[in-house]
Amino acid sequence: MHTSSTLTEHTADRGRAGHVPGLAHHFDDLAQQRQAGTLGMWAFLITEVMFFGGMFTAYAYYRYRYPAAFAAGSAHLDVTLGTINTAVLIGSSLTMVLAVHAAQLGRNRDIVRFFLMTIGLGLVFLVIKAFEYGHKWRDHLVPGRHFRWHGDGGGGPVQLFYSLYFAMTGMHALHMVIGMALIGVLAVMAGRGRFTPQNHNAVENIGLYWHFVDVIWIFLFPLLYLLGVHT
Amino acid sequence: MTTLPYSSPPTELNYLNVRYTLASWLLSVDHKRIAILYLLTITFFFALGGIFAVLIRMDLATPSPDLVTSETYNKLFTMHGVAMVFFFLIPGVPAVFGNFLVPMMIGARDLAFPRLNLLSWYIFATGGLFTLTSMVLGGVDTGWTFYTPYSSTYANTHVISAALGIFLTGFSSILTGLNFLVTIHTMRAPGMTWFKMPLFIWAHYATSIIILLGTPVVAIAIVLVFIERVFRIGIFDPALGGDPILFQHLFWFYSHPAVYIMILPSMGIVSELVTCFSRRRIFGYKFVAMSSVLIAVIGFLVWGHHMFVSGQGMYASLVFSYLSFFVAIPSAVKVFNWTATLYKGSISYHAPMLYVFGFVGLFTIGGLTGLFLANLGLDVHVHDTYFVVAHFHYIMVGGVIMAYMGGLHFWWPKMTGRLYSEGWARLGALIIFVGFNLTFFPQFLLGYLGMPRRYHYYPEEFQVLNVMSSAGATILGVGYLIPIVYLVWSLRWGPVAGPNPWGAKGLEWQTSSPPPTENFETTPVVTEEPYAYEEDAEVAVAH
Amino acid sequence: MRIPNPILLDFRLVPEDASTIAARTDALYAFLVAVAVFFSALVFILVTVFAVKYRRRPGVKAAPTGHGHLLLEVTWIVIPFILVMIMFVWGAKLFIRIRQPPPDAMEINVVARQWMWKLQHPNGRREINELHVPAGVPVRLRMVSEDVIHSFYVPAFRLKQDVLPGTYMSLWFEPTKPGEYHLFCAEYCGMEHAGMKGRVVVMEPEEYQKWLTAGPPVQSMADAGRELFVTRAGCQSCHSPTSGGRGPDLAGVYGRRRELNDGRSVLADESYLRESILRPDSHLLAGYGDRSLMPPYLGQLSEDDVIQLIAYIKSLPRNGAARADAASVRDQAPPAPAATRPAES
Amino acid sequence: MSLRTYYVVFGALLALTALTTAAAYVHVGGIGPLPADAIHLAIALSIAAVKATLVGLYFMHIRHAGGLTRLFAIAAIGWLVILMALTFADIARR
Ligand code: HEA
Ligand code: HEA
Ligand code: HEC
Ligand code: CUA
Ligand SMILES: [Cu+2]
Repeated sequence: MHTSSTLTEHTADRGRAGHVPGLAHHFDDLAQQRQAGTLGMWAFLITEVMFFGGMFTAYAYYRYRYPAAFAAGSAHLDVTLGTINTAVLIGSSLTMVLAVHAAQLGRNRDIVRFFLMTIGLGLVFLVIKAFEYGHKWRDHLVPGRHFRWHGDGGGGPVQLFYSLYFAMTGMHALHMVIGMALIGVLAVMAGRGRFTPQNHNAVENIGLYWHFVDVIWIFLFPLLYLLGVHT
Repeated sequence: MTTLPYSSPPTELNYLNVRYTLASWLLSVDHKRIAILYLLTITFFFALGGIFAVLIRMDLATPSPDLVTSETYNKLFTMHGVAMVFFFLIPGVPAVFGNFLVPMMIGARDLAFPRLNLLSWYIFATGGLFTLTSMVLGGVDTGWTFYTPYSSTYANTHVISAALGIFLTGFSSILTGLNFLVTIHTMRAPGMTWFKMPLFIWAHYATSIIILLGTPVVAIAIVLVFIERVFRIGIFDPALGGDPILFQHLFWFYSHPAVYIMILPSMGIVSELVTCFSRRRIFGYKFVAMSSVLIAVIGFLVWGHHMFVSGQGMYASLVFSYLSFFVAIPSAVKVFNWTATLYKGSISYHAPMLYVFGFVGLFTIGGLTGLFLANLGLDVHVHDTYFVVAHFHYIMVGGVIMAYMGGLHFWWPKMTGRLYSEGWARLGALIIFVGFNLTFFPQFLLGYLGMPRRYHYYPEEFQVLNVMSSAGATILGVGYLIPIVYLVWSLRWGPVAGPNPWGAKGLEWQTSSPPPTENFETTPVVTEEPYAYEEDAEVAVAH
Repeated sequence: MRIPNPILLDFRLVPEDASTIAARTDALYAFLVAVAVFFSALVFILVTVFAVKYRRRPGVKAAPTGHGHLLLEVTWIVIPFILVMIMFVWGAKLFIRIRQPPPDAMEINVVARQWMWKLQHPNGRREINELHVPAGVPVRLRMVSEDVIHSFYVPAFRLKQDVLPGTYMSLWFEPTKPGEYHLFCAEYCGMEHAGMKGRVVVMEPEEYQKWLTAGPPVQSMADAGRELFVTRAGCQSCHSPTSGGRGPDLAGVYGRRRELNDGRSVLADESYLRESILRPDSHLLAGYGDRSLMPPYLGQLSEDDVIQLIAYIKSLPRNGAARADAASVRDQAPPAPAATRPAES
Repeated sequence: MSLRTYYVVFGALLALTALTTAAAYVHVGGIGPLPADAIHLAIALSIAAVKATLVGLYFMHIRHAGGLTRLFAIAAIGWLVILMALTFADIARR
């Protein structure tokens, strides 16, 4: 769903601009260009909120309607792995914000370092997630024909819980993968020393994006994992 | 009307003649060229949707199922709705005129993200190809509303590729909206404060808000149907305890506001045209501007009016009905302000203005019948009948397409540098108006008499009105062919337009026609309010 | 029904009027048409008059607009606003009436499927794509779909209601005029959607009674339900005074509030009974542990079966004591459930 | 914004994560008409909201951003509320 155009728009147009390096031809100055970039990213994040919002609405509805089934389904998720993953993702947000900080100072080497750390933590998250998915598959908890449920709450609604679990975490993971790919591209650009204190819009925008993905997880974690533990 | 002899093409460099290669079009990041790409693409889909419509009307001329099979009929109205809504009317005004004019009207050199703009066209085209694929493979038969569980479980047509296509155009629409929003916020020419913006810009601003906040929700709804269908993972599946009405909520959360994505930009066109052709400042500028924003916001609170008999709770239906009536008020404000703008104007009957007259009248009828539907007790009877079909065609064909045609004629000289034939254009407008009313007015009566929509065959007592409707559709079809002919003709033989054939006031008219790639030689500085027609000494109009 | 006749004299603008709702809907319609005609005419006339009167003439300039006119703006905000509020209240009142069945309405069951209507009268008589009802008697339809969404629509009654899979929908009407009327499926439901139509036959009450009992004798719905309950579905093995109280006594459950084990309390209406049978875990009764002993019947019973079981459960006397056999064993119910069912009284 | 702020926020986020997990294991009874479930949900969502706010304000720099950015963030939340509230107006009162 994401394109690098949002991020590289301004920078890639260089050369056509007259005297200011990195200024696209249709902007008056770097400040305007930067304002547009930031605003564009925020507007995009609004659409992302609504995109996940549809799933959160479905979740809220079915949970409201089948509380027991949702609690029962949730009890089969691994809280330990979920908690670790939350910490990992928060860690990646920290490294990301440090990368942005480095960009503000124009330290391209640091940007690369923190970007790589962010990607690394993202990978850790995905690997853990993959293990969890694997367990679910083994336990016949992946919705569809394969699904078996012998616990409480009734098979149908529990399957709804798992459908939403996979849809939401899957969509979240997809966002991470795309984010990591974009970070990779920007890391290469940083490696070539492309960012300056005046012009590092792309880094800031990928930062916004990554934090947004983190925020989604901050809500997914309690809603999916913690709902079943106290019952 | 003066007909100039064949004249040589303009010699200065403009966005059309800078380069001629196909690649220079397909890889262009110039908003004007992208607008042309969109124009060609959506015209194709309009023709496609129109052909489906003609087949529908031919079949319905008799009560019996004779022309096509039921399965084919169902595919026809589905593909008609999908092509017209998602691939013609939603991109329609914004992607063509918005793309072309938003930067020019605010005095910018391009949209904020030109590459994103091109990308959005590619995504749109890809989405179109997916949907076309599903049509070529045999079609979809779910209705444009894709209600579950029919779409997710029972339909055995090509739902998946159609859904994917719609998902993609939604994404393309998001990119367009995002581009407008950012452009309008950050790139206005010096002096162009918010309340000096043309109303066309206000309309597009409001539209962008709707696109950004609404489209993602239908995207996820479609994704969920998609995975339900592909992986047999039920999210709306009643067999698992899922609720099909949840799908309807998610669908209409977008698709009601989407009707304002269609109408708001065309209201923007009307504001531009009505002032130019009555040589008057718009009446109640701030009210017209703010009503666009209000429509956008209130439009998000009323989606449940499509679900009064769906099993939605009574309490919610009451709330949705109540709120629906509020949307009528800003729409009324617009209609009355346009009318008041005519008062004591200096009105000319050029083709764009004829379309404006058509718009105002037909939108009023369409909108007022919307109130019948928003009315709880009455909707129980007319829901899912031809009354609804008539309502929305009055607004979408009688309203949006009228304004679209008006805009096309108005900005044709700007886009192509040529004047079209005014006489033919007036004739075309007239035929369209007559054909339109004959096609769709009888459908109001049919609807109240109880003829359900999406019916391939029907009881005989409905035939008279159906025949009238089918006859009207023929006239309407001819009406749409006429402009295609003379507009194409004008490309080569039309008189040269000059920068400002209408003596219009928008910034887009202060540059040559067709405009140069960078739009303006120097960034314009805005000092006047928009529509300052009254300061003109005498009117000089080309025709 | 009218003979189809393409002559204009026969041209009707409203369908026949055959229910207590129809005239009300038509009155509301008339009001809306009046408002719509008024405003359309206003706009048409103003536009035409201005267009003609102020058409462009050489040497005549447009008068300046000035900066709007607040009083005018307020006027055309307030007047439509008042009108739409009238519309809302009127429509809402009618809607509430449409949604509230009189308590004594006669009940008929409707099962929709691609592409037919199956109807069953309380005495067990079944019909397909035809519905016979007595004039002057309120009728409530209990409707459910076996597959996709359909919609039960009778234009002459001005009524329609979507019929969903998985939940009961209800629709009530009181026919006023004997005759035959169209029955349509109004929600698109697949290939033969247009063919999913039938007739509603409104009869004089006596004729209806005759019609009901004509034809081969049939088992009433409640009887059929009892048979299922006892034999094929095997509910009896738990829900009977002799089953040792494995399941609750179902007499008088219908229409009561039930306390659930997650702390909620719900009204035991038909949808509740349906859910309890097909998906017992979805609302577990308080006091019966965390998991229902009762097997889910989803997929085992058809919608028709469930409707009959419900008819049976509803036919059980409300007061448990009235049922001789039940009364004698009532105190043998296990103490746990009894103690945690305070709402039952 | 200073590096120190970032580390402090990071620490707070980790602490809140631990807190929310721990809170889920604490046995609470219902309060008044609210069942225990609802209380757990309220606690979990409040903590998540605090975490999201921290990320938004400090990592995403809303604290130092212009009014427009804030407006965007609020609009997103507002529309999500519209979607959920009106959907629940239906399903909670069918
Ligand atoms: C561009 C498209 C468009 C627009 C702008 C509208 C505008 C409106 N629509 Fe429409 N509508 C559709 C497209 C559109 N609609 C479509 C496609 C469907 C069918 C979908 C499907 O099921 O396939 C539909 C269906 C639809 C329904 C559901 C019907 C049903 O399925 O049962 C309802 C119900 O409330 C409704 C209401 C309204 C209202 C109140 C407005 C209002 O915004 C109108 C406001 C305008 C006016 C009121 C006129 C101007 C005012 C005056 C001249 C002043 C006088 C005013 C007063 C007295 C108030 N519409
Ligand atoms: C933008 C939206 C739009 C537009 C423009 C139209 C245009 C038309 N529509 Fe459509 N319609 C819908 C949106 C639209 N419709 C929707 C959303 C539905 C609901 C679908 C559903 O139920 O799922 C619907 C349903 C619908 C029905 C109901 C079907 C049913 O319920 O069974 C009917 C029936 O008469 C109909 C008729 C027409 C007609 C006669 C036109 C005419 O205006 C068309 C006129 C156009 C032409 C005749 C083409 C002109 C010719 C050319 C442009 C040249 C082509 C040639 C070449 C150069 C190659 N439409
Ligand atoms: C194996 C035992 C068993 C069988 C067989 C069984 N039930 Fe039940 N039923 C129970 C138990 C235990 C409960 C209470 C727990 C619950 O709510 O699920 C119950 C609850 C119910 C309720 C909710 C009653 C209330 O008081 O609100 C209904 C209705 C019901 N059953 C109907 C049926 C019908 C109809 C059948 C046959 C088709 C059936 N049951 C078969 C054990 C059974
Ligand atoms: Cu059944 Cu349409
Ligand atoms: Cu709507």
